[in-house]
Amino acid sequence: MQGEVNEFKPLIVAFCCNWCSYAGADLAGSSRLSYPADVKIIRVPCSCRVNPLFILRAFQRGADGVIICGCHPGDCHYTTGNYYARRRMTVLFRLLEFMGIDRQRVRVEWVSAAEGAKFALVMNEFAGAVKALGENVKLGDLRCKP
Amino acid sequence: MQKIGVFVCWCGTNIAATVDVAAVADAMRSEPGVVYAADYQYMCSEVGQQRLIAAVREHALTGVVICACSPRMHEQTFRRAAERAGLNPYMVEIANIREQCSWIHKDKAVGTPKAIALARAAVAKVLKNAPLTAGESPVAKRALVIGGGIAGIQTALDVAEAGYEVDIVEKSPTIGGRMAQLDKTFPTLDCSACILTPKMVEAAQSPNIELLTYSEVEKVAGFVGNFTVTIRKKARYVDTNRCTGCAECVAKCPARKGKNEFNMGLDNRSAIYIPFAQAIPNVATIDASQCIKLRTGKCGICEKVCSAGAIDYNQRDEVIERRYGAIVAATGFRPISLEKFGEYAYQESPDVVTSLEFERILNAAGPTKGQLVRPSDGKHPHEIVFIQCVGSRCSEDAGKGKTYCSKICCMYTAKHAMLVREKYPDVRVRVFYIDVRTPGKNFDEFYRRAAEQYGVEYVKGMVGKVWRQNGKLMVQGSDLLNDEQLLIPADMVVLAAAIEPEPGARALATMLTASMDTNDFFSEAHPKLRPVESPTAGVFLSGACQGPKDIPETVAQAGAAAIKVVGLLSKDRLVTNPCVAHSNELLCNGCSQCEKVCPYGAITYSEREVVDRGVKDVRRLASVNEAVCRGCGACTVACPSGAMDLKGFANRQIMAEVDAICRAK
Amino acid sequence: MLKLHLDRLFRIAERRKLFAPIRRAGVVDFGLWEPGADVDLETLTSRSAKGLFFPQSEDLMVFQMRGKAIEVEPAAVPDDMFVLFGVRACDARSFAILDRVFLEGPVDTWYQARRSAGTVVALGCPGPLAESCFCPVFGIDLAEPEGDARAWVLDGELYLKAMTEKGEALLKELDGEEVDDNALDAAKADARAKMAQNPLADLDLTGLDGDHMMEMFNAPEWKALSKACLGCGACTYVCPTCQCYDIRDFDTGSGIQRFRCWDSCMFSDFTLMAHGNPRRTQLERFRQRFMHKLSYFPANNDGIYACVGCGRCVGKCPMHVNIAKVIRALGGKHI
Amino acid sequence: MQTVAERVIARAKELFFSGEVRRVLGWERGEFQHERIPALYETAEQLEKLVYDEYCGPNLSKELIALSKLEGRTLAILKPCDARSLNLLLREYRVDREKVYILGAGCTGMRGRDGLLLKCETCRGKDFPVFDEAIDDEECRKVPDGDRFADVCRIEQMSGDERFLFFRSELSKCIRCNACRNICPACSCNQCVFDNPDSGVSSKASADPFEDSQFHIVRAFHVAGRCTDCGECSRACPQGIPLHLLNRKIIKDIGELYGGYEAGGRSPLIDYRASDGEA
Repeated sequence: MQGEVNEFKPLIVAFCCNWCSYAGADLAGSSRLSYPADVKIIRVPCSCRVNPLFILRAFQRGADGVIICGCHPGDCHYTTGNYYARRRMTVLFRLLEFMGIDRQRVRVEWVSAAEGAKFALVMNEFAGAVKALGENVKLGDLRCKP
Repeated sequence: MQKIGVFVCWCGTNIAATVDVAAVADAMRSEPGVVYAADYQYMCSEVGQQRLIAAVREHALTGVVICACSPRMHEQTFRRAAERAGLNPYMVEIANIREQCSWIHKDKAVGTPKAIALARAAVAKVLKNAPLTAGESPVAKRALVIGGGIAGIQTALDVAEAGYEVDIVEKSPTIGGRMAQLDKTFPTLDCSACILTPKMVEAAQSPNIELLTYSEVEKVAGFVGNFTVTIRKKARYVDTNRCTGCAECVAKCPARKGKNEFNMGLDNRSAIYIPFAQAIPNVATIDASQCIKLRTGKCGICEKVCSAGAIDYNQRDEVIERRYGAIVAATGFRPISLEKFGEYAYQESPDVVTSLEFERILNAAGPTKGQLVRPSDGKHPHEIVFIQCVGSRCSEDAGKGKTYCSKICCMYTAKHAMLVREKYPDVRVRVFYIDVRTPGKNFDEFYRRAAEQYGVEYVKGMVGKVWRQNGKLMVQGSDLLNDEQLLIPADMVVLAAAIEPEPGARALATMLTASMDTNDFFSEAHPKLRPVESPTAGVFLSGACQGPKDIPETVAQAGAAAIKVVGLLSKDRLVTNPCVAHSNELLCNGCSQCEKVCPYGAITYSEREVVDRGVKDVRRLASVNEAVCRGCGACTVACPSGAMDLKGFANRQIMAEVDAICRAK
Repeated sequence: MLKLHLDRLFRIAERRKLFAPIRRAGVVDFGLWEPGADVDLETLTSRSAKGLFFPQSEDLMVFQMRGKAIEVEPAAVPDDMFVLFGVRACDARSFAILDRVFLEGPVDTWYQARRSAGTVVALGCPGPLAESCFCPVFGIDLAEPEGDARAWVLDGELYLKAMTEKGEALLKELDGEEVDDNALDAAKADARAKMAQNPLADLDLTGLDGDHMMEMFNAPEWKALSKACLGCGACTYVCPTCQCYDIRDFDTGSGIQRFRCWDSCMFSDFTLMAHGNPRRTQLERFRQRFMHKLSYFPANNDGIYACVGCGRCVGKCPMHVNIAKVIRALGGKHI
Repeated sequence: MQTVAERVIARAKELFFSGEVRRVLGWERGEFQHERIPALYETAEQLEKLVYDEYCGPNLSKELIALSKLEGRTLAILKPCDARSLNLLLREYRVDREKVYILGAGCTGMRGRDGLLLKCETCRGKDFPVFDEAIDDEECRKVPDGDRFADVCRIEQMSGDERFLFFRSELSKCIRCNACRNICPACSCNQCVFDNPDSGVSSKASADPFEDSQFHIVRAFHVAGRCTDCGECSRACPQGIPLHLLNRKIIKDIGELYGGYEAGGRSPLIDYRASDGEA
């Protein structure tokens, strides 16, 4: 891997809800299920805590993909949080796509605490998709380039 | 200026094998705000914690980052350690470099840079952390149970048993509820009254239980541990302390046109009445809408015949206010109205009855003294058709009925069929069903007994139409198994009407800010893990108000609700989670978006004066009840102005994490 | 006076940056000329030309983080030479006003650098470009714009006259035929005549100056005048003479970028201080803007008004409140 | 329209002189033929200047946030689209209904310097969701049959890069004057996140194209499910940016996904269904 010097390494920010998806990530870890180091996880209490500003912020700062993971609909620790998140993100993602931002750079996935395998799978898949898209230039901020 | 200490754990080789822990510590030393960084084999060990404590004291650390395993493992451990060192426990952040790094990456070339990135994010976050202190609120050591059916009674008994005071509010004149109307119970066929009435008596006699019958909840304020509830005790026009329940007045009352609710309106009762013989409290109640004296001022017979002088025509409703620590909803169910099901001729023929009406007909204390006769002519029926799923399992576009399965119908229909065949072997009994559902201890055996031993004929199929024809009820249905159309001349038709929540429940749910599903059943806090709690802290659910249930299930849930109540009342003070939402009143618009998404009703609004940039203004402002908020953060995104923020997961903190992670690129 | 075909002028883009009124996404603004650019000389640019010397946002310095160390790196002073073509008489006059603000000590390094790097080729108007034009009210001759060189376009031909050394230098780079200065007199007279007919040409400034400051300030008309004001910055940001700016820091993740950007006295957070806002109501903020242009500025600058009658604010205000209404209400015999 | 306008003005004066209302919010003539300026009339003499005609484009609803804090009732002359906006402000407790007398004024489409206003080409309808009394006629009830989503659909047909270039070139014209925000009846925050230094995203100028995108994306998202499509953002923009396209895209999506909404009801973004589709 690290042999290829100028290989594009995407930066992926993953917002994971504390009760399901973050636990799912832990399970992926304790099951030694690997996924790219490009994925960096930020813990939030619930998927409904994710503000569109955070997503834009990530892209501004150089992220190439942003994924939001929450409990499966119906299983939200707070009963309704992921339902709100689902609507918000649906509307936001469609708007971004409308403005020409690659749809595949953003994603919502429901991962339960038992789905360590799914978590790893999703992250591998998403990282692959984002890598294929290449660097995010459309929503980047030149001032934040190193 | 913050002073951050970073501690990198090896977790033996769990982390150290694929992450260069020393390099991580080293990288952290050059992070802004970090004044101390070290690595150690096992941070969670007592020695490790001591190192943490020592460093906090020695370097006067204001914040700590632990690079170790998942916070779900040891966040509490390290928070307590920090507290022991005199640091606010919420000034601790964990970088999960085991589950999220060392365990999923093969070598240090990959693991170390990622660990550094995660550590950076944690440092960036803790730099924006603020000390948080958990709030406390007192607990009123009294519970309120709303609904005096078997669910409410059982919950109250268990709570009382545990030594706490509990009130039962029941809107009808007596407790007992639906179970009191039942003749026998499946699958044991023991008499319902025989097992219920002792519990009713027990409830009445318990020193810890106060029965507020013929009363309704009018207003609920406050929050978990501190509810203030307004209750209206409706006027009975009878002094309950004097009334002996001798029923002399009932016998003499000239107004006898009132529909007898207890017998599902199959017969009439007098204006002054006692719902049934074992009613508790066993006192008379005057139905103002029927009473001649109250309507016209004439009559007054009951007053004359009452030797106890208990009649009081001038009695008024009484409104009382009480404080409770916990509230249990046990409002129960009722059969749905069948007006939309004209095909079964329920409105046209008195011989088409619902199962609950049939229950009364079979009951020795019922309108027919337990004789199985046709309501229309009092004749003995020879052919009875039972129709199941009337209004249950309807498709959404049917425009009538319920989509759910009412759960209890299969069993009570088997019970009715069996009872009929047992007492009157001459009666032919057929049951039309879609599926027979008998999950439950001894349920299927019971059903098979009905079919195999008692000769109840089960017909898989739907009934299309029922109509009256020369004294008979023509039942047209299909027998799917034999693939034939049946036309049955029946004497009686019994409809297993779907059950639905009591209509009052919706209003109550609103008062309690407890959410309901689309069918007006109370929603549970978690469908699997918190089935007897409502999402609103301090409000619990008992019995069929949460979903269709039979008696054993109801009693079980009632007990579970009781233990939740007891668990709550056993505390003197409630410690609240400090990671809750908070509204900046200078930014708040009072638009109520946050209030609408809050699943706990934790957000309230009030008009307050603010000074914004030197300008005085009176505004409608949100405030969060920290005892009720659970910290999901739904409100923070619903709020466009950013007035709502979440302590511990504040906008600035999360953005700082994002920035730090992206900086690593 | 030099006569040449317009395209000839664009050739200097090979040697120097050339900025001209260019139509992009339906809006005409000054932009960098490139082959194929849609140059539009008939329309008044949406924004004024001031951005060429005083951009809406420009970096002042960077505080670069190197681990815990901080290095201060001042932003480079812009010095690449450019030509600004197509500036109208109104905008051309605005430079003189901005010069008073930025060059009469303390000198604004960045503004000064851009001024000396830029050569202004002002363009005479064939008449008012919009019904909202009123430059004559401020003694501006739309036919004889100020600048390093004056230009006119007549029947697709470009006429150039150098006014300064910079102008001379520029003209030397262009080859065209010498023509008599009076060749355009008829056209100029015609343009002035047309302008005289413009609806706002009769605005009367009598009583609006530094000497009537208090009467103006206390005039009851402000209440009605400012009623509809949204407190947006549209007027300010299209104005050729508004020169207020804010200095802000941007966290790049690896350091702090300190930049300045236009600000508007119409904004509720303009000059916001710890104690609150010195002008708490929109009335005060609205009054401030026009008092500054019509009274405070002349009071401190030999009677020169800080308005050049370009009329952009008149056309742009979504609520149709503007300086013309203010002059109508307070000017003339009124005070 | 002519007679409707006369009736509206007459009625406004009647209500003012009867003492029913303390003041009248309407329009007055501006410098030019097409200019009508929102004006507040508090005396009989001022009221003579009240005008209502086919140039009264500006949406007056937001003015009522401040006016409903004054003593006594304010009469507001509202077009159907303005009334829709007020309905939102009422639902969000920004305006005190008791303090406002809504005189619904029929409208045949408003004009500006360049003719019929863009927002009027695809009018949302001529009914008044909230009013005390409405004055209109047959002509005023005719709704133009323009498809308000036509432009959105056209853009949806473009390739991703085309869409990006389109919006980048449009948004790059933005000068951050905040006219769109300040005039928007759904943008009623006391302090906008973009004006709040503590929000972490405040910015006065778009120093980088990202900030243009961020400002308009976030603004569109904040008014999502609340936007009344009054079209004022695009009308107000001094740079002619078709900002309404972002809002209409969201309105269109919400319509397709969640069955639409009418400002005044519950916003679909603070609501949900278990059966909602996935993002």
